[in-house]
Amino acid sequence: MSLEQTSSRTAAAEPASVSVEGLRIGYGALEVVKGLDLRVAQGEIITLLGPSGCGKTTTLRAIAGFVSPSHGAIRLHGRDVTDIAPNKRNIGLVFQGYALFPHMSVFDNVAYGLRMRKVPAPEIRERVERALKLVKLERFAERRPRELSGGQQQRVAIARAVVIEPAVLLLDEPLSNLDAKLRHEMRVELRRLLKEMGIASIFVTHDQEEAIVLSDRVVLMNEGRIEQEGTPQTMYNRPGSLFAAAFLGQANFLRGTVASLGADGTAIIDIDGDRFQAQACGGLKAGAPATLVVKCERLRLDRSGRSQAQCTFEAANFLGPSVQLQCSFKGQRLVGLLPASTEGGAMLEPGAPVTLSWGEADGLIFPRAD
Amino acid sequence: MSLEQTSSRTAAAEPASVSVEGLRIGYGALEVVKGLDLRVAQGEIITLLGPSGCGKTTTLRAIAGFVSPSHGAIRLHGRDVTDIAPNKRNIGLVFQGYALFPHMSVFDNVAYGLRMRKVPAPEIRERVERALKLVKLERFAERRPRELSGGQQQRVAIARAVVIEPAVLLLDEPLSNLDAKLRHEMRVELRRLLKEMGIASIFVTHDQEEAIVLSDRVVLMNEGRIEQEGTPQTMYNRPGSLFAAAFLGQANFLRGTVASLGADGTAIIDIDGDRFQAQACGGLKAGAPATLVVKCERLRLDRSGRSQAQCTFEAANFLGPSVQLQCSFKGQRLVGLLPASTEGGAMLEPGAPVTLSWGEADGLIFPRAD
Amino acid sequence: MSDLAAPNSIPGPRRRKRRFDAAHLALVAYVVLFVLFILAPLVVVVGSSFEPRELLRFPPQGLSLRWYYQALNSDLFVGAAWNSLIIAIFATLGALLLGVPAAYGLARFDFKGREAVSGLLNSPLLVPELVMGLALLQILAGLQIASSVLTLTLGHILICLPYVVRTINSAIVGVDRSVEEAAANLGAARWRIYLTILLPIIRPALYAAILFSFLMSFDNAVLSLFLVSARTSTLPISVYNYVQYSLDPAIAAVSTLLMAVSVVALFTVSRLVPLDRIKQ
Amino acid sequence: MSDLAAPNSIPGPRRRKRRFDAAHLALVAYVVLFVLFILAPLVVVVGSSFEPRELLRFPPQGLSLRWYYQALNSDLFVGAAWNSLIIAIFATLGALLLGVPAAYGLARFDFKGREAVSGLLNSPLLVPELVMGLALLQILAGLQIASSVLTLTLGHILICLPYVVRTINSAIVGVDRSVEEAAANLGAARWRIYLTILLPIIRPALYAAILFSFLMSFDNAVLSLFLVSARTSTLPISVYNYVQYSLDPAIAAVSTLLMAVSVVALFTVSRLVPLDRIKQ
Repeated sequence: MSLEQTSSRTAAAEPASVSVEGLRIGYGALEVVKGLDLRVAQGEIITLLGPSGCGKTTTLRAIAGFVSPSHGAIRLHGRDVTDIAPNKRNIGLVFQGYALFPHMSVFDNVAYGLRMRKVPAPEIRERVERALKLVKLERFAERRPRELSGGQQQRVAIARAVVIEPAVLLLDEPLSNLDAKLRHEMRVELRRLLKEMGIASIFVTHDQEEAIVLSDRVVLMNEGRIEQEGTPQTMYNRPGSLFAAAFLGQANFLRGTVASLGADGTAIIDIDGDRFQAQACGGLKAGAPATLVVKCERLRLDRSGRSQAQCTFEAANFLGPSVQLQCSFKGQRLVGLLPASTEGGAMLEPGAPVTLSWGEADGLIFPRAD
Repeated sequence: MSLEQTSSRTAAAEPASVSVEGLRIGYGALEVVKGLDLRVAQGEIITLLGPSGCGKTTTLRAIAGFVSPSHGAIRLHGRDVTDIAPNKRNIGLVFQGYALFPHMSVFDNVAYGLRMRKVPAPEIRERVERALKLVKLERFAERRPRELSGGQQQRVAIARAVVIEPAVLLLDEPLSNLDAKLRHEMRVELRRLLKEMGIASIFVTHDQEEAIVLSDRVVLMNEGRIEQEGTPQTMYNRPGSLFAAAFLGQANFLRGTVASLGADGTAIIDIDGDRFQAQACGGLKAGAPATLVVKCERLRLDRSGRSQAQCTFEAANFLGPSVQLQCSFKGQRLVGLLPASTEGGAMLEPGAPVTLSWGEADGLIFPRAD
Repeated sequence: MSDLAAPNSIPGPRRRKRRFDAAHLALVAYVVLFVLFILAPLVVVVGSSFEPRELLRFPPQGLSLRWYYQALNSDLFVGAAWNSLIIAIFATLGALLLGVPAAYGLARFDFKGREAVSGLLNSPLLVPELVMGLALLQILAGLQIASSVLTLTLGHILICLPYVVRTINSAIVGVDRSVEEAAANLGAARWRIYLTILLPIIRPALYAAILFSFLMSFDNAVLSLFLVSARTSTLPISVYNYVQYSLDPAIAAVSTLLMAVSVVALFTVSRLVPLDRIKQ
Repeated sequence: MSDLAAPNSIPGPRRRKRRFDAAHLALVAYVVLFVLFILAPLVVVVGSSFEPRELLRFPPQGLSLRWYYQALNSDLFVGAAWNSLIIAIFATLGALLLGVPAAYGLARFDFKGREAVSGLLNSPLLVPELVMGLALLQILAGLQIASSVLTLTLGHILICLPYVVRTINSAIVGVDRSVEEAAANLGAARWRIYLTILLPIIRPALYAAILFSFLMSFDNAVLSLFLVSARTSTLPISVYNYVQYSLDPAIAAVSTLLMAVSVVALFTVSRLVPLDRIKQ
């Protein structure tokens, strides 16, 4: 399914920081990861994105060595580490709850990995100080973890994981314990930091916004398999399946049937008599049920797009930077997100007719099972 | 400070569902609420918004009767309830953690308030069933709270609070325990539900997006006092202070000095030699330090706005529906949020010169302390 | 996608690695041996209670219920057992009636010295039971009150109380205050909140408190040693006295029955509450 | 804004309402009385230990340390106190060495029957101490081993073990597994994780376990009753034997000293761990 699979395979010549091949993991009879291939290049940030239970955390734990795969191999810089104990792998791991050592100072937390490696004391001091400086915590070296805020604790966890200069940094939902405002700030900050250090990183998250902002490449997982992988732009604008379209961003899903297929990769969908031309995705057949997907923010409250739908206005909700417009079209719901500056729909009465339009490139048609 | 204060005072003729007058609350020497007036009309939804420690939750608990004010009065439909015990007030309260009775079924949870009121059993059954239908949980009546999802538990808490037909419904951060996706859905849903029931409601939240989406009127609190109150649109577009501007939405804050004051309510700010005309807010004096505030999503990557800033491009982050543009202007940071469809800044190199512009009405100038 | 073979060799199925299993097995084996070590004395007692002859020995020379029959027909043991049962029931009731409100006060109200009281009640070994027995003996002697089932019950209440308060207190502390506030908000007066909300929620702790209180009293030997008279002897005291002059399998039979009471009580309660939630 | 008077009358300062205060005060008063009720016997014991004359009575007729002097110069009590101390120290050490690994195994490894073992260890009253004493007596008799400080210590270890396992187990269960995983991830081998991460984190529980174990052994009377010989008598047993033939203020003085040991032990540990975190 992956759009970038081919390219990542041909890149096999340069050794990846991490590569996972044919990974399968089961707990008893339950198989959680059902065959997964992954390559992360030096300095690349990838995200394993997916709903809970899709196997993304299990994959991360397998790379760290806490879970033993039933099939497949895990390689660091080409070396097979599948049978190596977790304490011999040289992998950095940032836990969801940070897992700081509560009885140690920030300095001792960060120094722990170096002490285990029997690094001489002066070098430990120097490297820990450099790591704390990197995460802007040099003034907090003597504090205990509980004396720090959530954001600071998270940065300690990162410093502790990177100070050992790991082959790869794994981060398990590192932002999920922060409040909304801090989480938004830390996304950008964290990406900048990781890029500065140039460490190959694998994030795990269920938050699509986080995945889009943080990563060079998003790997969308579903039920133990990779559903699609690609750059955030590709994943957002060109979802490979209905699942991917529903998972990334907010979109409208209009049910209809395929009217005809064009030669140029487009198709025409019939929705209760109205026809729309859009990009054809997946194996469409004329007359078969299909779904037209249009992202909410691509809808316009005018006739500027080639595709136009005569809708009934239902409600407009002010969201601050944007206005959410709820309309119905042929009994199906159509939601638009318009910039608040347009004052879109402010003067409409519920029940009023309204035309929403979108560009041809904004629509995607997927086959539908039922 | 309130823009709507006058109008809410003149409305004193019709009895408010709740009114709070001169409320002061102290814990020992610490005064948490320092004089607060509030009126909520029948069917109106208001939000107490503010950072933690601003006194919003204490105010809510005082209205419910769990905290005794040192000064002031609380009236329900004109009746003074300041000295009435919490169990005699007839106020609905939805707790942050829902506070469902874990040992009772959903039905018994909702029926509890009616049983305390000695409502006859057939009427209890009828009213509970109606309340559960309203929150779409009629099929879950026999379940225990722990067998429900977070969103369902929250709806049980609402049904339990509204079934007693309270004079006012209080909601303490009711969405904060839900995950991001559900929280976004429930905002709109909750507002629809409360409007359908027509109950006067007071929300407490620290999430500005939530306040904007949910309420008819936002009451922004700061250090025990009301900083500003008004409709979400007013609060978002016309913040009354730097505090309000920083709290609602994402904005840029450019430091400069007042160059001159116009007669039409505008002023001109000088930022290191560049001058911008914008709305004057608060007591500006020529030559005094001031801050120009422009919301991030009002910046445009072209020269279409009257105010234009020659910036240096730093980075562009793809966020899905929009692109975040980081620039620097005279050593200060300027962040723009552009619709992703414009492909804004995708081809720019870091360090490249770029012009950002905004409309005159999009800029606000506030006096600055230092 | 998982069905496509990757170009650079996918290994075949691999045996699940046993990286941690040596340490794991060693510890499990240790735990099992450990439990056997703890249980060994009981196996000896239970085993030798089935000895058919007069001599207490393990393993027994046969299997006979002779000594059980004899113990259950002994006025000495049966009378003492009734005393123990009555005292345990009333001591438990008394400890609950006194202890539950105290536990609530400690959990829900702030007052000066609360920390101290709480600390005191959380350290039941502060007062050796022996000293408590001596004190009660002295008080009874001073007030010239004869030892009776009533004085024994009062003494046992004193022993059981701290356990009841601790168990109930930590359960109440674990109940979110907002649940009580929700009930008040819905119109419930204070006493209705106790009866309809608080007590039902802490029911597992109530069961645990009853169990512990009952067994503490039923099995108590030290305090009773100071407070019993010939007429009011409890089962543990009768066993102790019996051992003073004779060590025959009857004593193993009675000991087994004493344990059986604990097992039955524990089993009954564990049907109502999961075992690992029964904390002191 | 708060300084502007609202049009329709702002009330002046109001007395803080005491809506809940009646119930509050009643409960606090109850708790205080309750604590006094529990402490009363001890006041009697401590008070009468200062009696200058031969007769044990409360309140004492004067204040004298005569009986303390006598008790501290009595070979009977001092010898027994040394025995108690040595046994308590070694029983505690033994219980820790055996109990901590068992607690870890129970907390961190899944195996068949873990629930059962856990339930067993969480129900210390399953085996009455009296029965345990009898069983040990029988085993010693059967193996023809003479009672000694060693056998007493082994018996006390058996009594202390379940408490140690319970305390340490619940502390380990409370330590986030990911903290141990983080240490492994950073390169620590298993034994280093124990020494540098796990044991330091559960230090409060270790102190609590040491405290309880020490006092359980030091104050133990029932088990010791079966296992002591004349040569190896412990302090509680000496007190008990003394009471059999004489009830003079010396016994109150020794009892007070026995309690003082508990108080000192508790106080020492409470300097290291907050009192309300000392849970059994």
